[in-house]
Amino acid sequence: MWVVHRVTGVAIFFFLVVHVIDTSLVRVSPEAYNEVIGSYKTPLYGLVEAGLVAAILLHAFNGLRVIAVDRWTWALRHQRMLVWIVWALFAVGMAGFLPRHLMHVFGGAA
Amino acid sequence: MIEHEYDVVIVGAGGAGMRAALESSQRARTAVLTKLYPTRSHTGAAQGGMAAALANVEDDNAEWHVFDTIKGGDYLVDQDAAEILCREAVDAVLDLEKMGLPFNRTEEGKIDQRRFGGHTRDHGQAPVRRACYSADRTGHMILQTLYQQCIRQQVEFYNEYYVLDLLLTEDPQAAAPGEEVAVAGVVSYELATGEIHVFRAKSVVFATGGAGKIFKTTSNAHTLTGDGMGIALRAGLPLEDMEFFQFHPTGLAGLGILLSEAARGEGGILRNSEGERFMERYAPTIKDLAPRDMVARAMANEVREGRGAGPHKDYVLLDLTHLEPAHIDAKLPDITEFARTYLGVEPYTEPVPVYPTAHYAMGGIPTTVQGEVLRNNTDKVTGLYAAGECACVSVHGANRLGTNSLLDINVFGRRAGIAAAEHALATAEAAPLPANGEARLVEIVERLRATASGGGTESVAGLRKELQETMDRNVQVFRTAESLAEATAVVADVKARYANVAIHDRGQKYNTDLLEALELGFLIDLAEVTVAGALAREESRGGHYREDFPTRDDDKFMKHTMAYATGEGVRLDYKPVTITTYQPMERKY
Amino acid sequence: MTAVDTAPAQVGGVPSMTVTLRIRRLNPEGVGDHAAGEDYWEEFQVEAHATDRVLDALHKIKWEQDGSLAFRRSCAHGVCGSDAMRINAKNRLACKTLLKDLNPAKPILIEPIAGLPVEKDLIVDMEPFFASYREIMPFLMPSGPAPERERLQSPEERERFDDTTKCILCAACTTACPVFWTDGQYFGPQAIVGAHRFIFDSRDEGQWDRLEILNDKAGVWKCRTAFNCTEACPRGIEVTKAISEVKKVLNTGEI
Amino acid sequence: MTAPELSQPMPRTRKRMNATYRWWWVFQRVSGVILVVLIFTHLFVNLMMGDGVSQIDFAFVAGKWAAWYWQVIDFVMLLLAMLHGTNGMSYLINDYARSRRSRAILQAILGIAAVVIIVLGSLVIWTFEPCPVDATGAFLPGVPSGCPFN
Ligand SMILES: Cc1cc2nc3c(=O)[nH]c(=O)nc-3n(C[C@H](O)[C@H](O)[C@H](O)COP(=O)(O)OP(=O)(O)OC[C@H]3O[C@@H](n4cnc5c(N)ncnc54)[C@H](O)[C@@H]3O)c2cc1C
Ligand code: HEM
Ligand code: SF4
Ligand code: F3S
Ligand code: FES
Repeated sequence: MWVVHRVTGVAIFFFLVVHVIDTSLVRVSPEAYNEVIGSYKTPLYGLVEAGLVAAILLHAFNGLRVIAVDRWTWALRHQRMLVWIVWALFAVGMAGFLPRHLMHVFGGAA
Repeated sequence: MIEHEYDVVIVGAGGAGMRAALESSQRARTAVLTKLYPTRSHTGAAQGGMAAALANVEDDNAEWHVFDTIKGGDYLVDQDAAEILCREAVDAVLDLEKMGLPFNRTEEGKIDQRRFGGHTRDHGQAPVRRACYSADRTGHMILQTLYQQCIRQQVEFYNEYYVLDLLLTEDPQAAAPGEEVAVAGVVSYELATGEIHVFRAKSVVFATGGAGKIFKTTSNAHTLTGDGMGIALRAGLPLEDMEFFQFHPTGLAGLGILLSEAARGEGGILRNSEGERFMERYAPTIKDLAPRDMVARAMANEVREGRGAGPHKDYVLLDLTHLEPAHIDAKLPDITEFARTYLGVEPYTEPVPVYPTAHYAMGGIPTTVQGEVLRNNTDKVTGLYAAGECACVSVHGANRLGTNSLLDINVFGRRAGIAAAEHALATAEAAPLPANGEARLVEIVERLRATASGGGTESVAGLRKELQETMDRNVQVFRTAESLAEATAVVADVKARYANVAIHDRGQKYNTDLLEALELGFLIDLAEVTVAGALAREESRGGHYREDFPTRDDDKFMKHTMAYATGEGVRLDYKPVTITTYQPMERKY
Repeated sequence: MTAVDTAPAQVGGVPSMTVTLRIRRLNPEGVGDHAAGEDYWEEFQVEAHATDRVLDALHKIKWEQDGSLAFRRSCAHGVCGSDAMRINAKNRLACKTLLKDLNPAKPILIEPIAGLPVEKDLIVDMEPFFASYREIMPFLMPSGPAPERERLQSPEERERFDDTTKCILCAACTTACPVFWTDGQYFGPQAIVGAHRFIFDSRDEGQWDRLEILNDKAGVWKCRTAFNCTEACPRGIEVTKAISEVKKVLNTGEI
Repeated sequence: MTAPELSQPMPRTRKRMNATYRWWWVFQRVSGVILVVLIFTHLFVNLMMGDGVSQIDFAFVAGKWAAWYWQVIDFVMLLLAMLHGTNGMSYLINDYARSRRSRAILQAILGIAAVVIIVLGSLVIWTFEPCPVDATGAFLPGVPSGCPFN
């Protein structure tokens, strides 16, 4: 779990850097921004984006677990169960997000 | 060969060694040599408690403790030593508390105390709460606390240095009575490198612990091979009362792992296959809390008479099922876990299979009450001290009471440390090292190492197994002339074949194979003196029970055995027992 | 012979089986085709009982097949801390791990504990580990003159640090900690356990010296709550809980 | 015989402690909790509501940042995420960089990158111009249709 948290944290970090740079293009010109954003709207990038959301969900839920474990003895004693809950929440979150997202990516591009 | 020089060298970092080191290192330049990291020493395995008449929970005093110790030892105790032991007990416990030892506490916040076998109020009236304890890990706490204080005092440790020889100025057996024999140093083997180190010192303290590995079923660690006693014996010094070996009643059946007497102190009951509380027949007053030798014999007797439990009817049962699980968890957490881990038995609901296990050497290197080592009945070896299980003061006589050993290591460890340091301070120069002092060890090591490349036909493990099995079979709770004769023959055979032993590891570094071979050498020598002493002692006393001589014979044997190794085998001599207050009486509980 | 035969009792008839051990070896001086300091796997097969410990199997190898196999051990029942090793990728004591609790159908993998320099086979250099322990000043530092009798302590006060007094310094926790593996700057969980034992002892007055050390670079803030330590501890100490209690004290300033 | 000085009291004072490592540890947790809320809203609004990812273009962004509270929210998110992420990365560098030198270099790079990104990001958010014009005063191509024509 510790490794997952690390890897997702790093992934998000690098994404965030890129994300801030591309968003900053709105300052350059709307056209440039739309162009770059447009290039994100390919199915391949859609998958990457899905992975990113997955990473954020995992990192966030697990982060909350870590915080809980540090804060409450109860959580500390039941940390194994909490790991399962993290995965469950992650699954629920992805189940809510993925179908809709993939629909937008593959179906609704028009 | 590398040479070192110190004022005081302490050999062993168990309870006795570190207690001595704490005293010595604040007075003189001290090195502690130990074959194990200090915290691995077997003092850490001690469970039940440490005796002292603190009277924290009920009326008690040192006098009663002295009496119990002497009576428990079947009157073979040197009474002056027992008085010191019990009088200094209170301070020994309080010192440990001040060093930080986390004892269990009473509601008022004082050190809590519990019952233990053979400890009674008012000369045998009823069991008394005298054992100061920390759950069932008292020894662990003592070892940790002493180690912690050693860290604080920056005691100099040489970890994984095996001391294998002792350097004296004269051959103690050749020296005339009264002539001075002094210590010059020790020779040691560094495990990591295979290098030989000679430590020159004004004072040397031996605190190398027990020798339980001469038996197969034992509560003792693999490393308790009696090195210190063996070294002393080879150097020409006597060993005292080696035939008195304690068998602890409650070892996990088949394994020997100890379940502390505290289990019975807290209310556990021994039962035979018929569910009978058989100790009522053997010791009507204090029943399951009788001294260990009596309980162990009673158990062996039950098994022998067909009332053993289990598929082979070869053990009895320790019943804790009537105790509250919460009480068990609070007072006996570790030993109940041993039963779960190693036998798969749940002590809350099932009785635990137990059988006597070789536990404690009452005998050892003879010393005075200052820890000074004797080379015969009266002469001391200048600068040489011993304390702890490897020594024989003798406070345990023919049978040690539970919790008196942790006390012994603290009281006499401290005394030996102080005496060694003060001797060193009063001595201008260490005795000169004999020329080529390390030669004897180098020769043995080289010869053994050479066998890794060929030559030698006997295996260390094979010989050790034969030795241990014969000791278990013939020199255990019950002994006879016949069984001892058989043991004598087997030990002699093993000893002869040991000359032809071979090892596999030809390396210099971490050659544990080589060390096991060296340790076996000590085991053989110790088994030999144990058996010789037992064969000659034609009486039954304490831990030594001769079926062919089932009673105590004070006329002939109210004396300590002094065994010497000579070119022609073991020579036995005897030494009088010091009696001050208590005349020998029949031992009834 | 009239003496009773006291051959070791057998608790239930346990059938024997053949188990395979794959041991990670290293010889500092080189042996056979293996260069000095090269590490390699070697497989051994031994006859054993299900109720035997891994330590028994290692002894069988050492005593019957290859005497050069090097490992530390002493007490053989989990109280001296000598024989922590990686068994099937988990840190455990060889003397407290029964063969029946491992899958005997597959080879049992045995490696030295990780993160400390390997000296020979399963023997590692413990010095860095003990150095961390010494670093946190693991000894009682009371204040005021010593009383004549014992310092009083209620059973409740005694209970607060009971768990961490059980530590046998086996290093299973520290060498299971992923943060300890990464950079070697971290004191590791054992040192925190060692400090916890005194920080929560009502008789001690040196807490803040220890807390200061643990508050620093190599201290508690490096812990990523990986829980490997708690899972590895053969004494069942709740190591992560102890660490978290130390963090709480540092955060709130109250003990 | 002298009594052992085993339990002599040690003089000591409670010192002021270095708070750096503790502070970052706490920050990591506090920012984590806040970030959960912010990021989940962000993701929900951007990817789940309306047309999801395909709706995102200049106009979308402009529409959002026209409201000051979105500006504040996104700024806080940027700041916390960057600090949190940067500190997290700094942990990693500490753990994995072998030599002192490589550690120092990597930390420096990380620090510079973090500052650049934060400055860049905040400039973009705060100086955002929903209807940018070129040097001649004409609207740039692609401005949202809502921009006033004057
Ligand atoms: C399971 C068990 C439970 C016990 N429970 C109790 C109890 O409840 N109460 C009680 O009073 N007693 C108890 N005892 C007895 C008591 O624990 C021991 O007698 C006592 O701890 C011995 O201490 P020691 O310091 O003499 O030796 P140890 O603690 O055994 O230390 C020996 C030291 O010598 C070193 N050493 C050995 N050989 C060499 C060598 N050749 N070179 C260098 N160093 C060497 C070792 O490294 C070690 O450091 C128990 C014993 C056992 C086995
Ligand atoms: C969504 C809400 C988030 C929560 C709840 C959260 C929580 C946490 C927590 C509690 C930690 C500390 C872990 C520890 O000390 O053991 C942490 C570490 C980390 N976080 Fe986050 N985080 C979140 C978002 C982010 C984002 C957006 C990034 C990237 C910019 C990020 C990158 C990191 C990194 C790199 C680490 C260090 C990992 C490590 O040292 O193992 N996190 N996170
Ligand atoms: S805390 Fe547990 S695992 Fe760690 S050293 Fe102590 S006993 Fe071993
Ligand atoms: S494994 Fe290491 S990261 Fe923390 S919880 Fe244990 S010390
Ligand atoms: S040998 Fe002592 S802990 Fe395993």
